[in-house]
Amino acid sequence: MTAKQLNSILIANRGEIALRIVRACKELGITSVLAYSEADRSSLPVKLADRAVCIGPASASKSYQDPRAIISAALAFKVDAIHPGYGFLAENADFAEMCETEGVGFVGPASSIIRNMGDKIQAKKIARRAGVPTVPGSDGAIAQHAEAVAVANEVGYPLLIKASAGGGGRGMRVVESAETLERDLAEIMSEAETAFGDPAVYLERYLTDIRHIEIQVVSDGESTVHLGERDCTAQRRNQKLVEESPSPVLDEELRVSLAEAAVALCQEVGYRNAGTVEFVFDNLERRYYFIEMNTRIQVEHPVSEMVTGIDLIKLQLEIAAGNPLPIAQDDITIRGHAIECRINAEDPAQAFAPKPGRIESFRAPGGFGVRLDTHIETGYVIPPFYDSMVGKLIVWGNDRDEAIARALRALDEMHVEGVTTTAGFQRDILDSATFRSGDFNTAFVAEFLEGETA
Amino acid sequence: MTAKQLNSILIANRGEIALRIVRACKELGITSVLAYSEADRSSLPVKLADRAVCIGPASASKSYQDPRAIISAALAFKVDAIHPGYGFLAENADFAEMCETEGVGFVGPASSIIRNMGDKIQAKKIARRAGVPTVPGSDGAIAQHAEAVAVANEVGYPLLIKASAGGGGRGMRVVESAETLERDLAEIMSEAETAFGDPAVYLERYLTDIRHIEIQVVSDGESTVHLGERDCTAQRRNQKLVEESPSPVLDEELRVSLAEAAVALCQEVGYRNAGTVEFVFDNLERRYYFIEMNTRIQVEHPVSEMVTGIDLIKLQLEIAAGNPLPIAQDDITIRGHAIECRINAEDPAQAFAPKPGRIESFRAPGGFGVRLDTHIETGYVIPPFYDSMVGKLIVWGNDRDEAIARALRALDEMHVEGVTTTAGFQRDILDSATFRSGDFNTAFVAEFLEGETA
Amino acid sequence: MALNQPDIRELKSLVDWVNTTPDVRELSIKYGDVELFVSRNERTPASAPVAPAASTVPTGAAEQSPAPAAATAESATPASAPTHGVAPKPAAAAAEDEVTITAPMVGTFYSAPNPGAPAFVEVGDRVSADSVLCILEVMKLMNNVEAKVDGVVTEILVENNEAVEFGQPLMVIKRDS
Amino acid sequence: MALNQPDIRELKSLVDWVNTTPDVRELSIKYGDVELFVSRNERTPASAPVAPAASTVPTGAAEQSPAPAAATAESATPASAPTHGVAPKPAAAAAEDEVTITAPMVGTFYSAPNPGAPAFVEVGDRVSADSVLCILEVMKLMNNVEAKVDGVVTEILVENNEAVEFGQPLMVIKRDS
Repeated sequence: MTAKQLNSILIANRGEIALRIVRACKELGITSVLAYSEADRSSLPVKLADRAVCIGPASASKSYQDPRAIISAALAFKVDAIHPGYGFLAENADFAEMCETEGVGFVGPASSIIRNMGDKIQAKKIARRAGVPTVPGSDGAIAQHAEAVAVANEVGYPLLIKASAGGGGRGMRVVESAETLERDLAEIMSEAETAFGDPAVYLERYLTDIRHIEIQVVSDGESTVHLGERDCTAQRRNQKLVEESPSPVLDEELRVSLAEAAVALCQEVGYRNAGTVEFVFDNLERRYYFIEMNTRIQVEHPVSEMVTGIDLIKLQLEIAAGNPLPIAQDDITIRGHAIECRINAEDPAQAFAPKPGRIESFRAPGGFGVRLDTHIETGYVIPPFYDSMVGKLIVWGNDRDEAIARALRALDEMHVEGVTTTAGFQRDILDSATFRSGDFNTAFVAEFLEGETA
Repeated sequence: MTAKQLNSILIANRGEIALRIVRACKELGITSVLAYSEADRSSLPVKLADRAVCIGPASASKSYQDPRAIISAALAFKVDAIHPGYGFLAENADFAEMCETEGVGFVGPASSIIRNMGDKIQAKKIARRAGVPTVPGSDGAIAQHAEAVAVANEVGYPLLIKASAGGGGRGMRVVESAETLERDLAEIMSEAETAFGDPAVYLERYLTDIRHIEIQVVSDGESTVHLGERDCTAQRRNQKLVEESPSPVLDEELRVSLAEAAVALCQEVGYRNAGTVEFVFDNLERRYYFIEMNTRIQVEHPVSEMVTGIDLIKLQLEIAAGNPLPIAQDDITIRGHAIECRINAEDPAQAFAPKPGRIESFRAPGGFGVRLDTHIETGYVIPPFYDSMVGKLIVWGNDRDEAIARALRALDEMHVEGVTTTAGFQRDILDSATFRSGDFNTAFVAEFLEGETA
Repeated sequence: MALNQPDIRELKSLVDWVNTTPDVRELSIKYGDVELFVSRNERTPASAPVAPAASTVPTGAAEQSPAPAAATAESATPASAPTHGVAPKPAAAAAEDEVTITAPMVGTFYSAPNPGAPAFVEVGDRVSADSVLCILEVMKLMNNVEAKVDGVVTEILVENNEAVEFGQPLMVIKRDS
Repeated sequence: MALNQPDIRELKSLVDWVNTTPDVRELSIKYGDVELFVSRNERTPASAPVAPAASTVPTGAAEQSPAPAAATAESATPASAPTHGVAPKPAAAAAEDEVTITAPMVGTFYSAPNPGAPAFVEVGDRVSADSVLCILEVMKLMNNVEAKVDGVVTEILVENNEAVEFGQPLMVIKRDS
């Protein structure tokens, strides 16, 4: 038992993460007050929360994303703190600041940290200050040709030139080697001058064969622990599909190095909350580079919970109550392998179009090593106002092979009628030789989909 | 991957354990052929097995308990082995022997081991030979008064005198101390002579303040590993209700000693299968005594799976395939705490009368650390022919307190409509100060029930 | 007004959702420059009438814009405030001439302008459309809730100082016929 | 016949089970010296007629006692064997005068007395009640399956040497009218 505990919190979210937080509250004896929109009135989290408060109409901008509605609910219903979950207001620095001003607790870091980490250039600067490698590139925009050439040769190849005033893919070029650099640079800069009236460019190493690896951290403002990495390389259009821990490509040295980098970053800013430090991992050079930090709980946090046994939501609530971290790094060991599959109400055959509708019948998979975090149940109507994720299947196995076998078994077992989901698609991904090999990069899912239609 | 694998097995059971075995087969790529009775035609295990074969009518004696039907199905459908689950034919030495004769594999030990361990006196002899402590008592029936007095003083007090020819509670007496021994002994022996025509008595230490603690073992015929203990002290009328691991009362020295005793017993007989060595633990003297060995998988096996991460059904199947144990004792570590609650379709308010019927609506609990092994689903009709257990809730937590909190949360979350279950009763047990304290004995549940009605 | 295919598909899915969800009675959506208002009859399970509506259709959502004037917690005069949604009383017994005043936002209900002052209205009071019925405090901003109809207050459903949800019934007014 | 309270309660729960389970059409129970036979009309969902029946009611279960005579796998002459259940063909199209011969036990179906020998019956063959239709091997015990009715074999539903489940339809016989 820890010294301090929140008496009650307002959960300013919906769906599976709202339910996840309700569950943690129940286990801790914290009163959960769930803020919900009219569209979620008959949802499972509303049924299971200790108390539920309607905060606005279906539209997220007038409910889950309305800082006034959320804070007003927190004040009127006298909770100790607001848990924002993920998405919506979870990384909104202004909202966090309003909480600070209004004297409402916020389960997250100080607004200034959210603001700094939300600014990609600022975050990169902090990372460098903490000695964390970032993707090699120019420190800022360069308007002089000669300076650009000098920096470019430092950054290395392939090199991405981005017009400072460009955007949406315009004014970008990849330079494969030093041979064509000067000509390419001159062309891009003069094009940018013509098109945007500004010749300045950013330079950055162009990485293609990459994986997405992130470190789960928890800090209390004084000290930081990490819960190992999650590998989120299987993505479709930058949306994570499958996450796993440990990563199938890291060796022990890299694993330690990545984790230490993430911890150093947290220590640099005096971070306070659970958080995720995201890296790209260059398969060829086997080097990692910081890309951003998420200052909230993430969708894929259960993967780390399954291999460490540590309940991250409970840790968030303990820290928000003002307690020091109840665990040290030595208390944390990684056991086995965990895989998460996000299940969306989407139709893979229709370009993953969202498929809201009524769940006529639902049966959860069960048994050893299977965890399902979902808010759906038989009779539930998926509203069309929010994102299409209807649940997360998380499996644990002694090793990656067992985890994959278990995930396939559980996906087969799960029974959803009335709504099309991506469960079958996830099954195909996991069952593919490429996924099984562990040897792929962020292009894997796109290539897999091409292969299927070819 | 291990060298040998079964291609297909016949699952000669029903309910949650049939589903449990189907799941393990799926993960191993073994074809599961489920033998079912007509009453189970639309059950979930039948739906999820690779193949299902009707073997007889509802009556267990003509289906699940009919060796001929089971073996005939195994032969006709050409499986490599039969998994008997628990109950029914799982510890039937004659059935195992028939399998041996017919050349059908049996997921279990040799019939001779089942037979020896099924004979309590024989099992006790083997235990003593292996150096495992048994409840102190006479080696057999004693007909001479003087000899009985001598043995009684060796056994110690309180002492139970049982007329050899008695039974059902007749011809039994507890002797509290040596003072009354000679008189009590004389009375009982003369009563027995009069009533049964035989004065012979058994003598045994009378233990009252006891816990039930068992060791999960797995042996391949050559070597044995253990997966720690399960504490099954919370029982109602000798039916286990709640099982947990680790035991809240063992210290490290006792824990090791118990486990070593269980391993020694297995090694003594060259045991081959998963198995359970059961002990009574005397709270007062803090000593343990062997009572029996179960030569099959047990209902409560998931408790050990949750703290070790080891899939016991898969190990059974590996051993049945002829592989040596793929793990050594050093590979096994206990993490955290697991608790299992058996959920029965019974009404605690009606003296736990079975309540078969239709499940109008069912929603499984979910989230971190929650495992549900059940064959029920919405629309399932619980047949009245078999036992009333409809599922097992198994929770894992970092410590016992977290596991209890999680179990309560999950019991609250579970939603069963149409049939009365013991979930609420289980909740009351777990939430009681006595259970939380960990300090109780086998009389706990009976006392709890008396307290409730008082 | 320019609706393309995906827009129409999304609108259709919204209407489908309303039709399959038992507890949605009214829905208003502003989608670009199109406003859609769907209202479902409470008793008859017939399909919902769907009418593309101009902004003249009084949707509750459109009226919930925050008050432009700022006010502090101490301000004695409540700021000019957003109006509230007027909806038929959800209770089965609600007569046709009764309107239920619901909370336009989650917040704290005050029955009087100041602590200790007499309540704005009591049961039996006659009110006109512009009568202030109560105040809703939303993050220290005091919002007047007006009657919007002429009639007599027949029920006050919440206590002074009570936290209220969005859409929670506050009072019932019997409208003049 | 002595039924006490718990017995009656248990019997009632059995009957309830039959009433709530959609796929049970017939149920027979022997309980002490009482036999209960419940049969449900396939088409009409009316409540099942419940009739306490004497042992003269031919229940399938009572007939499935193992054959007393032992037989080895090599035995050319099949042992005298248990009779089989005779049930109306479960298929919707089954005519009233057709009876489906089902497997009385799980085992292996043989259409002929020996490998290579001609089949006991072919489609179109006329059979009498004591005609042997096939053999079911149950743990090396060869069990004759007899027609039990006079008629003509209209369908043979399983292949020689096929594994069959308990209750699996084996043949259809058009009964003489």
